Amino acid sequence: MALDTAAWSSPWRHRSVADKAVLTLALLATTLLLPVWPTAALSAAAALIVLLGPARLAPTVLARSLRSPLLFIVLGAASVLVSVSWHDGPRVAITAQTSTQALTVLGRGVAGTLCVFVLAATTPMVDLLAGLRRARVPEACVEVASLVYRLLFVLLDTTRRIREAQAARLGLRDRRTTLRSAGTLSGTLLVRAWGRARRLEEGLAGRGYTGALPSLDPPGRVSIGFLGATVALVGVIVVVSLLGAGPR
Amino acid sequence: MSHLSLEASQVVMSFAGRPVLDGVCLSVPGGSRTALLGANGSGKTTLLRVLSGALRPDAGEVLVDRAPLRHSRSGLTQHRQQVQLVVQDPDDQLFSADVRRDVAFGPLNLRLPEAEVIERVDESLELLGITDLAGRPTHELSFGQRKRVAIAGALAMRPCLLLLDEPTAGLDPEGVDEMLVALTRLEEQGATVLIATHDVDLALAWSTQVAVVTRGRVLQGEPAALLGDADLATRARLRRPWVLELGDRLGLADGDPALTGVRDLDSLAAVIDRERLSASGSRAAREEGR
Amino acid sequence: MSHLSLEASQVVMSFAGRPVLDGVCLSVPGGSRTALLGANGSGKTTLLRVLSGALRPDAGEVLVDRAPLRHSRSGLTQHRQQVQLVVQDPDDQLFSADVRRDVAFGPLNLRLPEAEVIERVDESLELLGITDLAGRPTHELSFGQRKRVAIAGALAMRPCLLLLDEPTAGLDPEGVDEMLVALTRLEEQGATVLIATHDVDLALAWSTQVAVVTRGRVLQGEPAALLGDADLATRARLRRPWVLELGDRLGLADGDPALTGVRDLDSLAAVIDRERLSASGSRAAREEGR
Amino acid sequence: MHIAEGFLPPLHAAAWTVAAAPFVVHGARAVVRERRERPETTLLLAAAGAFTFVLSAIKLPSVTGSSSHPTGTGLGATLFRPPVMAFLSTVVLLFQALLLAHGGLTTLGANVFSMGVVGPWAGYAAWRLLCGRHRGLAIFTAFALADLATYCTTSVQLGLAFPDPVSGIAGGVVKFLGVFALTQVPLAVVEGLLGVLVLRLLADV
Repeated sequence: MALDTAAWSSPWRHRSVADKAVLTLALLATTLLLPVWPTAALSAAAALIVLLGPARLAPTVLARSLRSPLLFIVLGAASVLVSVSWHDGPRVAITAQTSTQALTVLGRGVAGTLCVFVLAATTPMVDLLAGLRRARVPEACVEVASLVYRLLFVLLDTTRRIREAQAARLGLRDRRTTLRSAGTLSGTLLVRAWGRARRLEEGLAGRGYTGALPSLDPPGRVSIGFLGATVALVGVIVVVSLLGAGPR
Repeated sequence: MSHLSLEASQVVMSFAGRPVLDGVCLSVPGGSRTALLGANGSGKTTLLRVLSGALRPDAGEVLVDRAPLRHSRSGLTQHRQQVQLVVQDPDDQLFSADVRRDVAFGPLNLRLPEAEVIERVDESLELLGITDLAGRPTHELSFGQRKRVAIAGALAMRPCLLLLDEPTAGLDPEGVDEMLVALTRLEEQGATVLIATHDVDLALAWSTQVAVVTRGRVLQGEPAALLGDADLATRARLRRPWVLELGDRLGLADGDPALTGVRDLDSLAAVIDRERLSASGSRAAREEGR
Repeated sequence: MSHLSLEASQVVMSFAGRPVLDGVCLSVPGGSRTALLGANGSGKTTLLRVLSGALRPDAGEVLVDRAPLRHSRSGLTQHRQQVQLVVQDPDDQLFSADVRRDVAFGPLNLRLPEAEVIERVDESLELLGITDLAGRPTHELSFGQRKRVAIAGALAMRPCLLLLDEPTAGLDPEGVDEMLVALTRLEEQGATVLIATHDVDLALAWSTQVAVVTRGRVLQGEPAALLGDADLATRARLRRPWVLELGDRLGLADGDPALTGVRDLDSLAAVIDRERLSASGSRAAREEGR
Repeated sequence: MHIAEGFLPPLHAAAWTVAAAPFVVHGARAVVRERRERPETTLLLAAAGAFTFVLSAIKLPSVTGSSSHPTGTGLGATLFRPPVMAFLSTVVLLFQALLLAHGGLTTLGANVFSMGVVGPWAGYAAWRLLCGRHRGLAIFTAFALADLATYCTTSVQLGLAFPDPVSGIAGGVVKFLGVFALTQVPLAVVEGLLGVLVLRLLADV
């Protein structure tokens, strides 16, 4: 949850969600729609500059958060790189076409992931959900999602403590015990989640809960300057990409 | 806020056929500080839930200013603007991702205009001394901070009566002191406060009246008298507060289990000192007399 | 069980870049009773988790009988047969449907023959005085009962060192006494016991040594000396135990903050009585002399 | 494993989003209706969502050496029914994309389709077919199948997006099945066993 923690203390935390969403989505769109080179490199660079510059994301957090998506991207790109056929016996090959395609997914995957980080590392989930509420997503859905977010941390804590208690009594000693422990952990968690939901409901009922969860959302003021900078940044990427890809 | 009284009259409540409260009568006068004591599983929490309107008793009534609580939607809505319960585990009461949103929940449900919601939120945070936490995510708060945010959430409903289940449990000694300061402030604002606690010393030092839950009934009375009663303490799985125990042991009370006026360390030290002075005074008098 | 010592040496631990333990040294001699004190969020629980092997410190070591704990699979397996941690909330430690099955969880994982598993379960339940709960479903137990079942589960591992996080928190006064009786029994069986607690009075009355966590470090020493230190109490968000505070207020200690030998109500009452006797004795002597 | 951001070509991403949308809308409608009729379900649904998220953080015994986690789609499908799972999975996948950088925004539709639609329905179908005959077997099959179906769908999605230059779409699918689904077979078995354990525990409580 390093990205989320970073988002809460981000200097961009109080920027309007619309501003940040427009920047992220515009970068994403250019990455996916324009020729991969040099667009992917440019938008990745732009996202990196934004993240490490004004958004002041710690490089270690960035590196750590990149690890798991990178694993998928590299594994996926490797699968694209290798061509298999079985017409006359199984055959494995790497062709110019497959290597171009592998590079494409590698570039787009990394660039795309970095673009999403722009939103993820500057906007706590609550603000995003408030944004969805303003965007007319049904109230009930937004409320369930926001409660999921809160209960998530409570349950993650519980999970951690139960697992440590199981480990202390050698419940993770071998495969058999680990499976058994995972089973009891899942079951216990479900029961605890249920109990928590019931008690929370009673707690909220005391404060007038009738099924709806009205929320005090700070007004999101869109910044003309920020949007202008976004348009300029994306514009530069588009122009350079089209010029750079032009000769081909 | 004005002083309202709260009363439980002949409340009977059972869970799955097991009686927990068996004809409980409790009266909380407006402006009083009541400590509710009792063993684990004696029904303290159940009683609080009945008083707050969360549970509907099998029999008996809850009365606010002599008016019985109706468990209809409108009756409960009205009740909840007068009586607020803060439960023991703050995670059972905090549902928002950040502090400000959480405290605002109650006032928003009252459909107050936004300006007043904000005013109430700020006031509640201020009263508990946690204004600086307003924008922080709930999951990053410490236990003590979460406890205070939960109280702020109840407070934003501007209740006349505040019921707190073990408000000092799990807090470090300084945290306990801070909590008591906060409760005193609430009281100065006009709220009547009832706390459920296991801490008999705190009950003696803080409360103006004590109620002890035992065997499905409630005994209620003057703190020193009730808490000094050794028989009752045994029956209710409590112990006597140490100042009463020590005073008794030193024979300060002359057979009266409740030393008049002694409720904390300061008053006990004063009594012992006075006894010493009078002993040396009478000695001096006697010596002079010779 | 034989007496083993447990030691933390220069333990450094931080979460998300925030240092919690900053070079902690703690030594728990075999056969001692150690009380670990500190404010909410001071790192008590983190230290216990490091000592139990659940957390691997960023730097520093945990030593059992001078042998450093290795965080390999086999190293941890060995460590967990020597050191057991009982966490604060029993629900985190009870995950089986009934008491017997839950207590048997550890011994079964040790791959012991069934007869020995049963023997250990029975012994653990017996030691905590909860043999009658054996067949009961865990979710029907009271809080105090669940706390004891959690301890029985740890005990069935036959640890030489038992670490308990707030074993008395949330218990009624009688429950606290029962818990202390159980801990004394464990000690008589040869276990070394360390408890983390907020209760300074209990720490003074029960422990043979006290360790205070403050600002990422640990100060350790004789209970009366450490707990009587007013400066330390302020720094660590603690308060002084009431017997020391009262003794000091009455001037019993003659400037020494830690009254020698006074650790609970009985010993304090005895000291005050002795002082009175000697006062009246000297008076009587003087009177006779005239 | 969810498909990472930027990995699918725009047309594919859009197509899968369109394919998943009716299921999600149907689920969301069910949630809205449910709340209107029984307000107390909001919190239960949220607990179910949080549970589904946390479930994917539970460590299973490793089979191949690397650590693995249950998908939870089978458990969700049998407990909460597939329509609700489509909605809850969307929430969970959105959270995973933004909190943990698992998956992505443009690939959300594709991931919802595999984990929130195909997986739960496959598991639920197996459960309904078998529960009359043998409870344990039904649970095992439901959980294992939900897990496998999820990963097979992911492989098909990737195979369609990146057909092999020689052996075409079939070759692409086979390739990704080999990488993402074949390694999952033992894990699916483990998740099936986990399901049996969990439901046995719940029956005890």
